[in-house]
Amino acid sequence: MIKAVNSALDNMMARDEKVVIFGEDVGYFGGVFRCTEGLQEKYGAQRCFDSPINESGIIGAAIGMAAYGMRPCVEIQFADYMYPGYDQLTQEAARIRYRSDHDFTAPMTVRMPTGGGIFGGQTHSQSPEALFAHVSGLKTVIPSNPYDAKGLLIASIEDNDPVIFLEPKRLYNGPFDGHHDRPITPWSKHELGDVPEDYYSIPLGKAAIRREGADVTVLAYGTMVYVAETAAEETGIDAEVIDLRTILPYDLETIQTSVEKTGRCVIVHEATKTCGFGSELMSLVQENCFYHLEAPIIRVTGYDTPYPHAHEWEYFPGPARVGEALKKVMEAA
Amino acid sequence: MIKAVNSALDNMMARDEKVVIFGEDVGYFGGVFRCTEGLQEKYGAQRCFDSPINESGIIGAAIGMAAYGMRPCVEIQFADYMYPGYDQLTQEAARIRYRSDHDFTAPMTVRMPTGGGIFGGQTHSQSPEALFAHVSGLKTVIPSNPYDAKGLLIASIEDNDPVIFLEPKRLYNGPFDGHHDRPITPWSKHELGDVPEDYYSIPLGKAAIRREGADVTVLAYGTMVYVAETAAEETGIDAEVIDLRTILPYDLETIQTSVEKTGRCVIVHEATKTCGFGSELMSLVQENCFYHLEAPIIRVTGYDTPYPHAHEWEYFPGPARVGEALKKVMEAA
Amino acid sequence: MSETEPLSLYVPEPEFRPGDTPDYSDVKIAAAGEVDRPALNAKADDIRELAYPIIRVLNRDGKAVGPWADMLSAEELREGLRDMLKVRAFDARMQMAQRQGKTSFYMQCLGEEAIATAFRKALKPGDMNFPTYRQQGLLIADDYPIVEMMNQIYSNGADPLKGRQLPIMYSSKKHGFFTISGNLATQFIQAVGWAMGSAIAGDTKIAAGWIGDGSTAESDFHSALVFASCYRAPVVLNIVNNQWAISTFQGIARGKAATFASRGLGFGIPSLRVDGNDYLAVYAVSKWAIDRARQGLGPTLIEHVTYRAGAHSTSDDPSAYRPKEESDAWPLGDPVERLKTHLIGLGEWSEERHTQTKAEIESKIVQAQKEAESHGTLHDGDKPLVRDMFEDVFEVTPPHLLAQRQEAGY
Amino acid sequence: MSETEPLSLYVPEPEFRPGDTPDYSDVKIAAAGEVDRPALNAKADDIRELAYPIIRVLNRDGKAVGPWADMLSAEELREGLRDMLKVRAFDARMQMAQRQGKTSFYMQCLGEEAIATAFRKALKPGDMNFPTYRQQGLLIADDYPIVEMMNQIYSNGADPLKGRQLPIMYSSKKHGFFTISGNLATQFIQAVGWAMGSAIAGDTKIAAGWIGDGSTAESDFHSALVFASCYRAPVVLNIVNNQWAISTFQGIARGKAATFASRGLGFGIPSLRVDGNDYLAVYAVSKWAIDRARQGLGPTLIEHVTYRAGAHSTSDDPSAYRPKEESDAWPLGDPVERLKTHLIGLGEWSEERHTQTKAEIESKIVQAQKEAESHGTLHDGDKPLVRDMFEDVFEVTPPHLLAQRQEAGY
Ligand SMILES: Cc1ncc(C[n+]2csc(CCOP(=O)(O)OP(=O)(O)O)c2C)c(N)n1
Ligand SMILES: Cc1ncc(C[n+]2csc(CCOP(=O)(O)OP(=O)(O)O)c2C)c(N)n1
Ligand SMILES: [Mg+2]
Ligand SMILES: [Mg+2]
Repeated sequence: MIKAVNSALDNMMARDEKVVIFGEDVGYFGGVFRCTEGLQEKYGAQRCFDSPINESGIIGAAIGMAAYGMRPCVEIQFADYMYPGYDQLTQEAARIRYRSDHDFTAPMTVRMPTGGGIFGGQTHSQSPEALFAHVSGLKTVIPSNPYDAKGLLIASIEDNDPVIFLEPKRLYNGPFDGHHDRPITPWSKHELGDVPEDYYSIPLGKAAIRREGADVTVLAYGTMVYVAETAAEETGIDAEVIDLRTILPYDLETIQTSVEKTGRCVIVHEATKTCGFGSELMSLVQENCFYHLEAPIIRVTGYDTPYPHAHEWEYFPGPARVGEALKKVMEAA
Repeated sequence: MIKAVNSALDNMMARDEKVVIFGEDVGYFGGVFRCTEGLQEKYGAQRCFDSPINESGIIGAAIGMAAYGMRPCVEIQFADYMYPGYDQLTQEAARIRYRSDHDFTAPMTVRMPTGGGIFGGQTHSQSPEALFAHVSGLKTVIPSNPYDAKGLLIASIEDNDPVIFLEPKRLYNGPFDGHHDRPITPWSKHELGDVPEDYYSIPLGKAAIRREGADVTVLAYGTMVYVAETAAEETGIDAEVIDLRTILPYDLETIQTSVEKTGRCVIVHEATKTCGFGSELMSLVQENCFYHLEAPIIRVTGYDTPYPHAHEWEYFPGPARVGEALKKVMEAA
Repeated sequence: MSETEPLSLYVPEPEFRPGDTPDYSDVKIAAAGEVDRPALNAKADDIRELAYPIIRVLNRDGKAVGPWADMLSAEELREGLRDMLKVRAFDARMQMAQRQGKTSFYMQCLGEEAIATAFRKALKPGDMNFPTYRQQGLLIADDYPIVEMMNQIYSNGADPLKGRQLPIMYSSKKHGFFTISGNLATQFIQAVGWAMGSAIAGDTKIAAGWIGDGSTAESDFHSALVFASCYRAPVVLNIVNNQWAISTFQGIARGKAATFASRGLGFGIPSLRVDGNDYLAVYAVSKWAIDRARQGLGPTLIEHVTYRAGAHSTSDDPSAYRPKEESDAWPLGDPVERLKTHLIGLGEWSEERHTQTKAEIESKIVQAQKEAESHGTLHDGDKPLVRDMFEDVFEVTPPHLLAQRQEAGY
Repeated sequence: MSETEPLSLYVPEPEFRPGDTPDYSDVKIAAAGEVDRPALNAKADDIRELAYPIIRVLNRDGKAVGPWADMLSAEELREGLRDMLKVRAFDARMQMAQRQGKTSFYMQCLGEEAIATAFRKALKPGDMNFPTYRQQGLLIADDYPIVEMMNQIYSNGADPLKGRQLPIMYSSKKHGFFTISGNLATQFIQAVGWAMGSAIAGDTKIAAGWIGDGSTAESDFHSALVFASCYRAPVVLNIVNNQWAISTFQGIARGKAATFASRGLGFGIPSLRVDGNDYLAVYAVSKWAIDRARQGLGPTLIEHVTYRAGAHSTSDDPSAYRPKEESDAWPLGDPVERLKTHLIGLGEWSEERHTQTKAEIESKIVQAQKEAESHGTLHDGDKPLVRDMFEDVFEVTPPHLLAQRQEAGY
C-alpha cells in the first residue's frame, strides 16, 4: 500500500504543479514509512520538503498555502500526533470556506498513518476518525487496500475541501485478517494489491461491498474489513461486509440497502468505543432501518482504554470477537 | 449560576490550600464571566492568577502542578478555545495515571463556558462534549442549574482524575426554555437557583429526573433540559426528562430504567449531530433497550454546520423542533 | 536567598491599577531619529540590537527626523490622516450602533489607527494580510466599501458573509484581507504558509501576519517564527503591542521581561520595534520589511508599540482593571494628533481643513450607515437566507447535510 | 534582487549527506575555559551573550580549565565515569535484545551519556525531571534498578508499568522521573507547571524539563518559556541538541539561524550553551542553573550541544541520510573517552582500572538481563495480567469500562 500512496502522490505532482508535499522526515529521507520516497529527488526540494516538528505549524502553513492557491498534501507522522494541530484542522481548515462565503478555500490533504497492530503502544496506534467526523467541514477517508488507497488519495488531493486521509499502517505491507500469529500475506497476492501506474480516481463518499451476504450486514473500514471477512469465513455466517472507505461523507444508501436486506447489523472499528464512529453508524442504522431490524445492532470496537503495548492483541477487535458478535446477532430473536 | 460556580471555588479554596485557580483574565478582573470574582483578593495572587493566553500552556502547566500534588482548577475562556490544549488534555492529562501505573496522577478540573444562545458566532458557541467523551481517561460534567453546578464542581475538584466542567453560558443568568424572544427568568425564581453557601457535593456519574413521565424518555443536559421541559409542556406529551449531568461516566441505569418504562426516546443536544454525544446515547439505548423500543429513537441536535451568528435561533434546537420530535416519536407505530 | 528557604510564585502585576495615578516619566523611550536604518540585506546577527529601542520619526514638535524620515509626500500624508479619521469615525458610529442594539458586538481600534492604515499603504495589490480583529484600518485604507463593512457588522440581508460570522470578522480576498478567525494567533502561521506558497509558485506577492501582544503567548506565534525562519518566507510578522489583552497587561505575555521584538532573535529573524502612534515611522519600518520580503530576503518581525485607548470590545469595561487616566498618560501620544501637527508644521494642513475634513468624513460614514441599515440590522429588517446557513460547509453539500436542511424546511 | 524577480522557497540542507566527507574544521568552538561564569543572580539582560558560545571545561589534553572547573572530587568523577559506562553497556544489551526479538523497540543515547548522568548528580532527592526518551542516564545515575528498566522494556510479568507503555517509556516518582510521553514536547510545559506547584506550596524542590533540538519546534516549547518566564518558575529547561531529529538535521529546527539557547532571550530567561560531551562542563552549568532555581532566582535555559552517534531508534537507519563518518568527525569527541583521559591525567584512573570496571559493569548488566528475562520477554514467558489493561484509566473504574472488561472475560 506504501507504493500505491507513493504512486498517487507521484501522479498528482506530475499533473499539477500546485501539489506540494511537506511534513516531518518526508523530504530527503522519504518518510518514516517511505511513502514519499523519491519525490524530492524527482520534483525538487521546493515541492517536497522536510518540515520542523510542529503539527500545528504543518497544518497551519498548509492552510495558508492552500488559501494562496496551492494544493498541499502534508503528512502527520502518526495520527496520534495530529492533536497539536487539531485546532488548525477543526477550527481553521474546516471553516475557511464557510467563514469567507467561499472567497477563500482550503484544498488540502492531511495524510496520517492510523491504527494499531505494530506494537506501537498508546501513541503509535490510535484511530481518531470520530474526532474528525464530529467536526463540520472535514472529509475523512480510510482506504483498506492499495487500489483504493491510490484512487482515493488522488480524489482527496483533487477535492476542493480539506480531507483527512487515514492510512491503516497495519495494512501497509499486506492485508491483515487479525491473526497476528500467522505469516503475513503480501499485497502482491491480493487482487486489490494490483495498482495501475497511471492516474485514476475513486470518488469520495462511496462505500464498497467486499463480500455479499444475506444474513447480516457488517460495517467496517480500514484494517477491520479483513477481520470482518475472516470472521464471516470462520463462523460460516453469510455476512455482507461493507467497506465504508469514506467516513464522511458516509454512504448511507449502501448501508441502508444492505441492512434492509439482512435485517441485522454488526459494526466494527479499532477506535475506542464510546462516541466512536460506530456510535454514529449505529445511530444511522437505528434511525433509518428501525423497522427492518430483527436484532439489536452490535458494536465490536477497541476498549475504552489507551492502546496498550503488551496486550495489543487482546485490545485489537480480532476475528474471534467479531465472530462472537456475528453469532450473537444471528441468535437474537 | 455564576455565583454558584464562584461559591464552589470559594469553598474549595478555603478547605484545601492545594486548590489553585488560573486562566485568562481570572485573576485581578475575576474572569470575563466573573466566575472567579473576589478570589484573588481573598486568597492571594499565588492561588488565583492571570495566565498568558495559551491554552496548551494552561492545561500543560495544570498537569505538572497536579502531578506535583496541587489540585488546579483552571478556566478556558470559552470551550471553543480549548482546541490548542486538546493534545495536553487528551494525550497527557487523560493518560498520566494509566501510563505510570498510578504513580503519577492528574487531579485537575478544567472549567469552560459552553454552548450558544448569546450571539457569540461560531467561536463562542460550541459544545465539544463528544470530543472529550471519546477519549478514555477524562470525565465530563455539564450542570443545568446553580444547585448542581456548585455540588458537581466541588465533586469535580475533589475527584482524583481530570474533569472537564462545561458551564452552559446561556444558563449563567437564568434557566432558558429556548424562547429567546421572551423575557429572561432569573435564577432567583427557580427552585434550583437556591444555593446554600456551605460546602456540599453531588456525586459525578448520576443523572437526575427533572420531570417524570410515562410516554417518552427525553435525554438532555445543560441548556437543553429546559428546552425539553418546555417542549413537553407545549405538546402536552407526558415526557420523562432526564438531565444527564455527567456525560462521562454516564448513568446508564437511570436511562435504561426510564426507556424500558416509556418505550420511546428522544435525545437532544446543541452540538453538531454527526458523532455527537447523542450518537452514543442512541447507541446505548439501542443496545440496552432494543426489545422495549416501540419507535425509532430520535435525535434533535445542532446542525452539522458551524454555529452561525445571524441564524443562531434557527440553528439552536429549540422547543418547536424538540416538540416535533416528541410528536413524531409518539405517532410512530 | 539560601537553598532551604521556601520558594514562592512570582505573579506579575501592572504598575498601575484603578485608583493609582499612572506616571510614565521614568519610561525610557528612544528620541525620534535616534535608531539606525540598516541596509535591507543586513545580516540578522548584525542588527540584533534593533530589537530593543523604538524607532520614531516624529519628534515632540511634530518634525520628521532621522534616517527613517522623508518617505511620504504631503499628499500621501494627508491621505494617511484621512484614513485614520475615517477609521476613528467608523469606529465611533459602530460602537454606538452596538449600544443601540443594532448588532451584538463591536471592537474599535481607538489609538491604534496609524498601524494598519500606514502598513496597508506600503503593500502592493495582491499582497495578503492575515489580520486580527483590530485591523479594520487595512480595509479602510484600501478603500474597501464602508457599507459592506457595516452590512457584515449588522448581519443584514446584504452581509457579504451571509450572517455566518460575528460582527467585524470581515473577509475580502480582493482587498488582501484574509477571513478573520475568532481563535487567536492561528492566522500568524497561516500567513507564513501563504508566503511559502507564493515563493514556491515563483510569484512576487508577499504576506503579512498580525497578532496582539497577549496573543504572542499562543503556540501558533511560535509555529510562525519557526516556519518563517526555516524557509525564509516572504512575510512580515506584525505584533501590535497595545499593552493590554482584555484585562491582562503585557507583562503576563512577557513584554517587559524582554521586548516582543526580541522573540525573533532566537530564530535569526531581523526584528524591529516601532512607535505605533507615529504614522511616518510605521510606514517607514513596514516598507523596509515589505521590501525585504519582496526581494527574497526573508521574514521580518515588527513590534508596533501602541496603547489600546478604548475597551477591549463592547463586552468589556476597562475601568475595572486599569486607571481611567492611563490612556492620557501614555507617553506616545495620539496618532491622529501627531500626524495633524506634523502636516500643519509642514504648511500642508490647517485646523480649518482638519475640522472640515473630519465633518465630511463623518457625514459620509453616516450616509453609509443609512444605506447599510436599509438592508437591515441584526434584529430588524432584511436578513440573510437561512438556507445559506447550510451552504459552504463544503464545496458540494453532502447528502447528510442536505437532509438536515430539508428537514429544517429550507 | 529586484522587486519583480520571482520569489523562491529556501529549504535548508545539512552540510553533509551520504557520500560526502564530513569536515568540521571551519566550525568555531570556544576553547575550554573561555566563557565567563556569572553570579547566580546576574541579570538576564547582562548575560545575553552567554546564549552563543559553548561553555567547556575539559581542554584537548583532558585538563579541566577556567571558571567552570573544579566542582567535583575525583571520587565523584569516577562515579560519573561508571554511570556513563553503565548507560552505554545497558544500551548495547538492550539494542541487541531488540534485534533478538525480545522486545519491539529500543532507543539508545550513544554519545550523549554525559548529559543526563551529570545533570542528575546536580539535583537533590525530591526534584523532578520531565524527560524525553533519551535520558535513561537520569535513572541509571540515580541507581534505579536496571532490572526494572529491563522489565519495562520487555513488557514482562514484572513490568512496573504492566505492559501498558512502549519500551523505554519509564516512570518513577521515587527517582524523580516523570512518566515519559510518546508525544514530543508536552513534558516541557508540564515541568514548568510542576515547578510552579512547588513554588506555590512554599517547597524547596525544583523541576527540570528535557527536550530535543528537533522538538524545540513544537509549540509546547514556547508554552514552557512563556510560563517559566512569567512566574519565574524554579525550573531548569534543558535542550539536548544532538544535531538530528530522526532524518532531519537541526537546521530545520533553526539551530543554526541562531543558537537554541538564544530562544530564551526573547523571554528574559538566562540562557547558556554547554559542551554536552564534557561531563565536568555539564555538571557545572547544570549546578549553576539548579542553584538559581532553588534560590528563587527563576528559570534557566540550557542548550547541551552533543551528537546522536547512533540511530534514532531501532526503527531507524541513519546511513540513508547522513555520512557514516559524521559521528567520528564530530568535533566534541566522546564523553566517556574525555572523562577517562581527564581522570588518568589527574592520576586518579588507569587503563587497567577502566578495562576492569567496564567488564564488571557489563557482567552486572548481563546478570540483570538474566533476571529480567526470568520474568519473560515481549513474546515469551510471563506477561502482565490482561485485566490490568482496564485498570488505572480512572481511579475507580466506571461501570461502562467494568462492563467492557467483563465482556472481554477478564
Ligand atoms: C484561542 C483563544 N483564546 C482566547 C480567546 C479570547 N480572547 C479574545 S481577545 C483576547 C485578548 C487578546 O489580546 P491581544 O492579543 O493583546 O490583542 P488585543 O485585543 O489587545 O488587540 C482573548 C483572551 C480567543 N479569542 N482565542
Ligand atoms: C507530537 C509528535 N510528533 C512527532 C513525533 C515523532 N517523532 C518521534 S522522535 C522524533 C524526532 C525528535 O527529535 P529530537 O527532538 O531532536 O530528539 P532526539 O530524538 O534527537 O533525541 C519525531 C519526529 C512524536 N513522537 N510526537
Ligand atoms: Mg493587546
Ligand atoms: Mg535531536
